[in-house]
Amino acid sequence: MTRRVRLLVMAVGGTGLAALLVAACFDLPRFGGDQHPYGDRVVRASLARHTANTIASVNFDQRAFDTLGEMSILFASVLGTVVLLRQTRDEHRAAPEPEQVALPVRRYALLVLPVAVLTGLYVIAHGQLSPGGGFQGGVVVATALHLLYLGADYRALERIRPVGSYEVADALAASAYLVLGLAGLVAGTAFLADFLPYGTFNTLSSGGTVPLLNAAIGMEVACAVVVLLANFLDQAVEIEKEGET
Amino acid sequence: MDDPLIVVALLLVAGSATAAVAVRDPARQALVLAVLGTVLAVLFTVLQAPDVALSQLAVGSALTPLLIMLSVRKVRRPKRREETER
Amino acid sequence: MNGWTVAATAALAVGVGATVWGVATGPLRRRVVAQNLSTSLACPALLLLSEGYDRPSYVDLALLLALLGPVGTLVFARLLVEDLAADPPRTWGLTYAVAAFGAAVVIAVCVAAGPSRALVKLLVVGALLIGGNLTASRALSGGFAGSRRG
Amino acid sequence: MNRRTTLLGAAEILAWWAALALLWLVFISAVDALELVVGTSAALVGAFAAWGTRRAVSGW
Repeated sequence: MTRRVRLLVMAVGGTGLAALLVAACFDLPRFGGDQHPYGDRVVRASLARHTANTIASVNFDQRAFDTLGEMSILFASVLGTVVLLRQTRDEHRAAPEPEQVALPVRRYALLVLPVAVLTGLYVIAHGQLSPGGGFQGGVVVATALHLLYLGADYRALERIRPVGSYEVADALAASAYLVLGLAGLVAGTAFLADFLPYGTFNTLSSGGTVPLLNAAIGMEVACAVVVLLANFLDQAVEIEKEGET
Repeated sequence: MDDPLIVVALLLVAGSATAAVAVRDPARQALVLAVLGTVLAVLFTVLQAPDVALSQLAVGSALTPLLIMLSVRKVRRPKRREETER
Repeated sequence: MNGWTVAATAALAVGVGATVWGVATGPLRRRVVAQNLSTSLACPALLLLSEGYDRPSYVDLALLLALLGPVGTLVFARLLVEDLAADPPRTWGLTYAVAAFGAAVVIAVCVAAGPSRALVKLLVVGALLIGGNLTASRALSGGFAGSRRG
Repeated sequence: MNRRTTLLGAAEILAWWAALALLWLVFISAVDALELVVGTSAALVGAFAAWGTRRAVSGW
């Protein structure tokens, strides 16, 4: 298998793929027209299941299997970061020193942190009603925790953020999403199907499993981002090579 | 139709994206990326995609800059250490 | 293109456009101020859009930007403290002007929204926006003087 | 942790809880029973976060 033969095989495969893609593009509906076959079906399905936010219905109900893939991609990437950014044998951990931060900045951080946590939870909880959802709300909650690092110092953040329990919570949330999917099987419908009662439209309990999957994703994203930032912060602030003091 | 709004948003995104490429220093690039994130969120809002805009806001305004700046600090630290008296 | 979207277009074109130019060129102190002002101008624009499109759910976008925008600027203020120590940014005039613009937009949208819970929500967004803007510029001009190891 | 600090801590958590629950009421568009339940529990989480951060900053 010389290089040239490998290139030839790649060229044949590539042209086949290109031909199929071009053929598929010609059958797509016209851009900018008023006739949207996919959009109409999605909106009809999401309204049938009393989910006000169509995107949340697509994410967590009609294509929940793709969201399972997205979640495991995030989980695997954070896992990769934990492995790569671990403290190697020739590195030592220097305790972070307390920092002097201007009083207004510290007071702002301590005031806005709970508000940001509440806003994140609000965005997660109303994922299927208004724009938002598990992913966005999870990131907001995780960023809110790090206001403490910005407002005070890394020592304070490490006190209230035990990384171990966040890793466990990350794994728990990921498996919660799976268990919710399996519950669909147990209930006699399909994997990740929306088997719960759909509730009344535009209320918090509408959409069957959509809010529950939203909550699972929200917790998973929040914990994953906290673990991700923990490893970045450890490397940037604490861990040093042997040579450095 | 609100075409002028869409045109302005697209021009802003084009401008900040080119700036993000043109700026070479990582720290300054992180600043331009933060502004690019905000402007992209405005473009998604103008194109009536609030969920995408919310995702861009949540990630692009505080998380991405923090990740980039921490990496820049980690990479630049040994060099900076010789300059200071440590 | 009702009045609100025209105002939003103007705010975006003039305000955010200037910040994009400010963040791409010039000394570091001007770039960090431009980044801070970009979020403090984009948030009122989002409020104007939510009123112009008559979609109250877009206020969540402005709420999130008012909350996380200043956090992004705090990140830069915190991690660029050595580079900014040389000549800290001193543009209080511009910051106050942008804060005043934000307040004007919030008041205008509140008047349009009428007395209701949405009005209180807009006031919360306004408070977060102006408080965040001023705190972030305070942090930029020497808020983290003491911290050396980041 | 003598009685006085626990009392102060509890009062602080209650204050934050009430404030954040009020904020939740401001955020939501329609008020119904489930919203109130979810709101108060989210506000409790926020209150504990606030209490934890204040203690972490002031140093145990």
